[in-house]
Amino acid sequence: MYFVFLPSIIIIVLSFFKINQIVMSFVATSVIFPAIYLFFNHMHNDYFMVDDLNAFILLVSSVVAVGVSISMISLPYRLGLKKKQIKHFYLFFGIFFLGLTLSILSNNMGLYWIGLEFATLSTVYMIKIKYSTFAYNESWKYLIVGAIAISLILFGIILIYSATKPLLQEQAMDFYSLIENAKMINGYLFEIGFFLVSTGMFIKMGFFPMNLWIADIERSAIYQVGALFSGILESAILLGFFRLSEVEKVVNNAHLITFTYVYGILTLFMVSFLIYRAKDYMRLFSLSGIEHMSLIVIFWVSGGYFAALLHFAAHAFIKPALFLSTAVLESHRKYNFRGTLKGIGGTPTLLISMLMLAIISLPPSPMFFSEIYGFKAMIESATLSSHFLLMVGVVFFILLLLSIVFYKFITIYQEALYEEGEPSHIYRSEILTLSIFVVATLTLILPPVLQAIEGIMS
Amino acid sequence: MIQYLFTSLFIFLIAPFLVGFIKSLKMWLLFKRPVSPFQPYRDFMKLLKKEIIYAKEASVISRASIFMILAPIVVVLFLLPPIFHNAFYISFMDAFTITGLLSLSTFFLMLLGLDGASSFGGLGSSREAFIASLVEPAMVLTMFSISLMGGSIGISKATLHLNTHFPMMHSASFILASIAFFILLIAENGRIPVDNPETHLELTMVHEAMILELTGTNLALIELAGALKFAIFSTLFVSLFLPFGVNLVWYLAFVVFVLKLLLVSVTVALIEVNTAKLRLFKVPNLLGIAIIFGFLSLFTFYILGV
Amino acid sequence: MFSFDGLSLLFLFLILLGVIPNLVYMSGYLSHIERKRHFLIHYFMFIVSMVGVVLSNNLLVFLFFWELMSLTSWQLILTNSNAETMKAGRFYFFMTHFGFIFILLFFLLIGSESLFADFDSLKELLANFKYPTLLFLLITIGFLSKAGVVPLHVWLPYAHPVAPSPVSALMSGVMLKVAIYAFLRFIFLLPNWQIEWGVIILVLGAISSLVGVLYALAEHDIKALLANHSVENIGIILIAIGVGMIFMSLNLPTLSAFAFIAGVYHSFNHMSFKSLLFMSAGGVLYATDTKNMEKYGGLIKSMPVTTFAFLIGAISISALPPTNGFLSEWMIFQSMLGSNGLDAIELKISFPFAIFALALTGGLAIACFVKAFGITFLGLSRSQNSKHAKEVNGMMQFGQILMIFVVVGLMLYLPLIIKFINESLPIENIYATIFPTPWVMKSVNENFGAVSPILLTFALLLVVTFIAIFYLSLRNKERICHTWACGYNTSSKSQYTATGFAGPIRRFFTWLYKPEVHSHKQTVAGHTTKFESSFYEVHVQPLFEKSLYEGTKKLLNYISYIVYRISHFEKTKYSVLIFNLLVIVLFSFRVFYNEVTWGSVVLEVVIITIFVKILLIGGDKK
Amino acid sequence: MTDIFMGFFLATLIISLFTTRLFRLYSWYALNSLFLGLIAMSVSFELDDNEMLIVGCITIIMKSLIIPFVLRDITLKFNLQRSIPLSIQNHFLVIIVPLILAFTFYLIEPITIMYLQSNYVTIAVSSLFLSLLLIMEHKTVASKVLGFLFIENSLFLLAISATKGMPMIIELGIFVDLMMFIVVINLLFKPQEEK
Repeated sequence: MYFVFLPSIIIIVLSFFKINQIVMSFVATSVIFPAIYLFFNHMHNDYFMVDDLNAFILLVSSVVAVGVSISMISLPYRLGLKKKQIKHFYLFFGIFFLGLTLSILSNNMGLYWIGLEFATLSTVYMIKIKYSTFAYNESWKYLIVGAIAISLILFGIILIYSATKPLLQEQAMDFYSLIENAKMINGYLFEIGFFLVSTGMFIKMGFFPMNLWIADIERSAIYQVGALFSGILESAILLGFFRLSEVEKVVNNAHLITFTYVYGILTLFMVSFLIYRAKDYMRLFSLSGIEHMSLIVIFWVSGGYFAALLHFAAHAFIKPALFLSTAVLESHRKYNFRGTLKGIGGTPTLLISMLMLAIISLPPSPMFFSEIYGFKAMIESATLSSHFLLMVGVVFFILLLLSIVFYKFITIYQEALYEEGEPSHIYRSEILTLSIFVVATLTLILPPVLQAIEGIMS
Repeated sequence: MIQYLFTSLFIFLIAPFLVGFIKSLKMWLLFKRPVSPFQPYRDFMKLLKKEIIYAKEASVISRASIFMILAPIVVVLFLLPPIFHNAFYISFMDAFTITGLLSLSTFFLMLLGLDGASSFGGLGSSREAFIASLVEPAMVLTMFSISLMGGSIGISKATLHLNTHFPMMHSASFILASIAFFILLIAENGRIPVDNPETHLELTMVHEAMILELTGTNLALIELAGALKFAIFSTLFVSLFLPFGVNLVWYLAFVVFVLKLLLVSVTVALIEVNTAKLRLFKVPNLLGIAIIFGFLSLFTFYILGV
Repeated sequence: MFSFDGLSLLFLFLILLGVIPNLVYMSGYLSHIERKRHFLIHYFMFIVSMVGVVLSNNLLVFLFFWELMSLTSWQLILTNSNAETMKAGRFYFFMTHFGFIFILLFFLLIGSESLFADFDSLKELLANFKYPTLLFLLITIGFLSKAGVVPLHVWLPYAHPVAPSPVSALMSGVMLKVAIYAFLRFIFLLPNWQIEWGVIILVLGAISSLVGVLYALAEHDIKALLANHSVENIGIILIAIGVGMIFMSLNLPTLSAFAFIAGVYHSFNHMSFKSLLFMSAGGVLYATDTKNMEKYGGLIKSMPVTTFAFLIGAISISALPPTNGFLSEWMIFQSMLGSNGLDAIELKISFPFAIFALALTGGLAIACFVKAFGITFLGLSRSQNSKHAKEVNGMMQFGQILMIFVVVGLMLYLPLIIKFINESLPIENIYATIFPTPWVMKSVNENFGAVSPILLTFALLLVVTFIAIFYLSLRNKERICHTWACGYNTSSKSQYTATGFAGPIRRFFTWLYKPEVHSHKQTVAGHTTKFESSFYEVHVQPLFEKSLYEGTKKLLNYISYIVYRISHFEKTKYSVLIFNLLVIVLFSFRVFYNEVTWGSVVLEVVIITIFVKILLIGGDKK
Repeated sequence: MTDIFMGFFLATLIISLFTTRLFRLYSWYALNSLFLGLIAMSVSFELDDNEMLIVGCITIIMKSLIIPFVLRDITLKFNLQRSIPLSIQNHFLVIIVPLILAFTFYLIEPITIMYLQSNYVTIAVSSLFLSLLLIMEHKTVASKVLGFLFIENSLFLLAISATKGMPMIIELGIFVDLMMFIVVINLLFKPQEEK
């Protein structure tokens, strides 16, 4: 089982040698194999646990990692990076993925946190791969805020541990036994812990009030960082939230729903209006990433597991692709939408158009279905609650906010596709990356895949 | 059946007379030497013999619309309410159809005005469109209200019903509707104060402006259509709003009907003599009164209930 | 997944009637389109999605096709990309999405059991639903915003005209009916209609019909004029549906059935004549390359077939007898005549109002189409574009002729159509009452209303023949001469323009239009009445757009500005924010954990204010 | 014994809030960590738990000796600004610190009856807030990093006192992460010098 970490370690080791970077990026694609293996072979011990949920999330993350590593082939030409910077990137990419695998597969909250911390700290340096003052400042900012957020998570985990230790002794760290024994947990201390953990996670995902924080970071860094954030890092964070909220749901569902809804709606409110004013692709995409994260979280706590997972997977495929395509879109100027899609050529334009329209959940994007199912779950939880009209009003409000985002994306899409702009060059590896992501997204709407996702939480 | 055909034929024949009668009455009232009330018949015969001139700018619409203006009006002639209580009448067409047919005629009249590329024609059409668009709702409202009172939208049946069961309870609605309809009668037939049929001054022309290009037979047919329209409106007015005399014996009923028609003509002539033509943008005030009266009539009917 | 029940088949029939002539027309129009592949893909997808919406029998499939319909029509609007289409496309797509929100919410509320349940099984579920009025409002806003009901109609006059003409015909003619279909489909699923629902629909319909026709009159763009007329006609359809709903809730099934039939029949008619009008307007656009009516004139000589098609459409849409447009409007009036003797005061007020609105609409529609037809096709050419116009190609002519057949067929086969409609809708079967004989259509109320299109046509033809025989028997001489222009030469400049034609009406409705006049003239020295050149242009201000939409946009801008400020403020103080956030989260948790007391809430607010004041705002001053 | 050390722990943290020189802050951090290690040790004696003793030793060695020295080296190497003015005025701090303490007591109050170590939890939570305050009141990067280290200490305090220690492997993992944190800081400072 431990060979799961092998590809990451190989990447770390190889990054110290002088190796052709095309070879290197193909080595990096090997992360997919253990993920596929684990997807079909589940296991469970004190420290590690592979069930349907995290096997699925690991698979999705690995696909994203494959796409990102392929896109690395052309990045040096695009940004004029040196060999050394690429080597650094792969070094931290290896550490990042190692941490991520650790935290996704862990059964232990402490181990989960350690993996997350590894991943966080390694991204700090990835941001700084690009030599610019902006990137430098942002990496500091990321370090400070990320460290605070991550320590809040640990603080919460220890509180949860201290709340459950009298009950479960050493098992209190296990997700598995927590979920098993959720009914007997002492509520108050656990909930304080849970809220601290969730706040930390939400800060890390850029929820209110940290929206621009994450947008600025992704703006300043190389495009791959945004892709890794939205595709992989946030999936690990979401996994933790998924697992803990399952416990909290048993402890006190009303608190969970109130807290998440209030937080999610505040975030959606801020983000949708920030998107309304977005002036460049990177911030636009990262803000929309925050929007989707909050949707996933809301769907999950409303009981729409299928919707949340489908939405998560769709977002994890589409958003990194969009981040990577930003490299092409703003090859002439940042802060410009006009005509950016026009001069790329047939197939890439089609691919990027599909992705851009898929992110605002137009059919046949998987997001279309996941949003419908997610809102359905919200309505269902509304019918169970005693505040039916309020909850329906909340759904309506969220839909209205999403329509603002919709409007902005449509505006930008039209501007990009139909107004005059300069032609720009697209590398083959970029087309390959985009196609991988598009194919992955399209796979999601195949009926067997949908069934498999539906089966994960039942 | 004979009575029915006779009625239609009679109204067809008397129509030019009514126009001529108003004209001569007006002249007499203004201390001019009156023309004969039969002058329109002479004009008609004279025009039939004349050469027809078409405008070079005009199209096939100019030729076709003559028929399309006259034909609906002639059809309406056969749909009018009976003047004898046991006469045959057409029951499968109702008041809306009549309104519609009259609008069809107006529609082509307006197209005719635009066809010749002359500024007069456009002017007339534009004004007619303006007036017609205000007349239409008033007409429908009045028809609605009278048919509700008469218990039937088929005006023939309504006439007979009103004769026998006058709705005393709704007399307010009835009076409002009759005033509205009389205003419509004036407006639709281009009478003072809405239009002046006797001048050819561009400030005042409406109907005349549209048919300025017509000559010969075409003009005769259009004049005929105008006269018929007046006769139709008068008949409708006397049948629906002066509902008496129909159930007398046939010759008395006929005399009463003719007297009622003459009464309408005299009233129109008196109004024409005593008022000045309104400026175009004052016309809506008058038609607004018609619309409001029609609306009020309907409204009162609704409020009072059956 | 799909159903072939009466209502679906009825509207499938409607779609086919609209689509088949359109296909022929489109094949002729295709040479005019630059991005042919893009256009064709979306065109066929659009048709498929409309059929899909009509046939789908569960919520998810319905939603899928509904969104696909929006998506493809949006792409079709963008076929020729320029500033105008981009604005229209954006606006259109946003508004459809806005409506989609309501539809989605409605579906979620009723589909809480399963999104795959077929529609009939939803009925029981709906019977137990606590807030039926909420559902009604969601349906109304959701579907009717797509149908273009005031005040959610503003996108329509932008979106429909800028699409290629076959698509305009499809959107105005068919897609709006799909929205009506959806509305009918779901309104019939709701139990226990309340009288207010019907009144709401009736009033919405009345306002839409008036607003639509008034803005149509002020329009110079021929396709925008037609698009505004779609708003009007949807209003008329809704008046009928509203009347039907009122009668249904008053438990008068016969009258209600009549009104519903009238509404659906008008949908058919509107499909036919609006498609026809858009096709011929498209033909004019094709031949002259401009949509501005002030540049047309005299096209009847060069484009006879198109002119004839437009004339038929114009007569029909103006509801002049004996066309199908007249028949459906007659039915609507008849159904409203059944309203005497009702008790509820809201009905006593709303019915006369609706009658008035419908009547005024009819009058203005005639004026509007005299303007549209007269200025476009009659008189002399007003520009080079129309002077050199040629008749459109054979396929386009053939498409128009097919559509004329549809228009005439809808009139002549009235009993068959009515029968089909009656049997397809879940209403009482009143066919035998309406048509005792197939020649005459009778009203179902006690007012003995009756109309007979066939006899009427026959009578008109007969009279025309008589007059023609009389006319020919005179054998008058003919002479061709210039139009008399008071001794001047007749020229295209002396004709009335579209602006001038609508002048009196525009002046009458100044309070609504608030027109902006742009004019300047170059006078010959010294004279005040003689001038070398002059320019006069009027633009009416779209009231709803100005008030509702610009207002919303301003509000959005304002909020987003504030949000933006807050977010930039936060940028410098992340740690402070996290601190306050934590305090708020934990404090609220503490306060709300057991029982909420006002004291603790106040305490929380005070403490948080202190923290925020000192840390967030207070520190800033330094 | 534990209670006394805990008092010292809190005291050093509060004093460091008012510190305006960087090196003095480092030394307060060292003292703070020292008391943390002592707490761990005293808890281990109470419970007779060897793991905890090891943790206490590592804490004292790493946090009160190694890390302050590394930080001092970094400061000297990159010539960081050593004056660290407070951005929140003293009289406000005087209000806020008691407020935070009162708040945390109020927060933890519901569990005092059933949970014996509730005071430890309170102190740990309040030291979390105080460390956050430390981050807030300084604008320089070095002191913010130190704030993060204080948070780490309060985390350990919670882990040691309230839960009587976490599994050994987790604690070691956290130490590894801390090392990595220091390394990353070192790396982050570097290019600043390059420019």
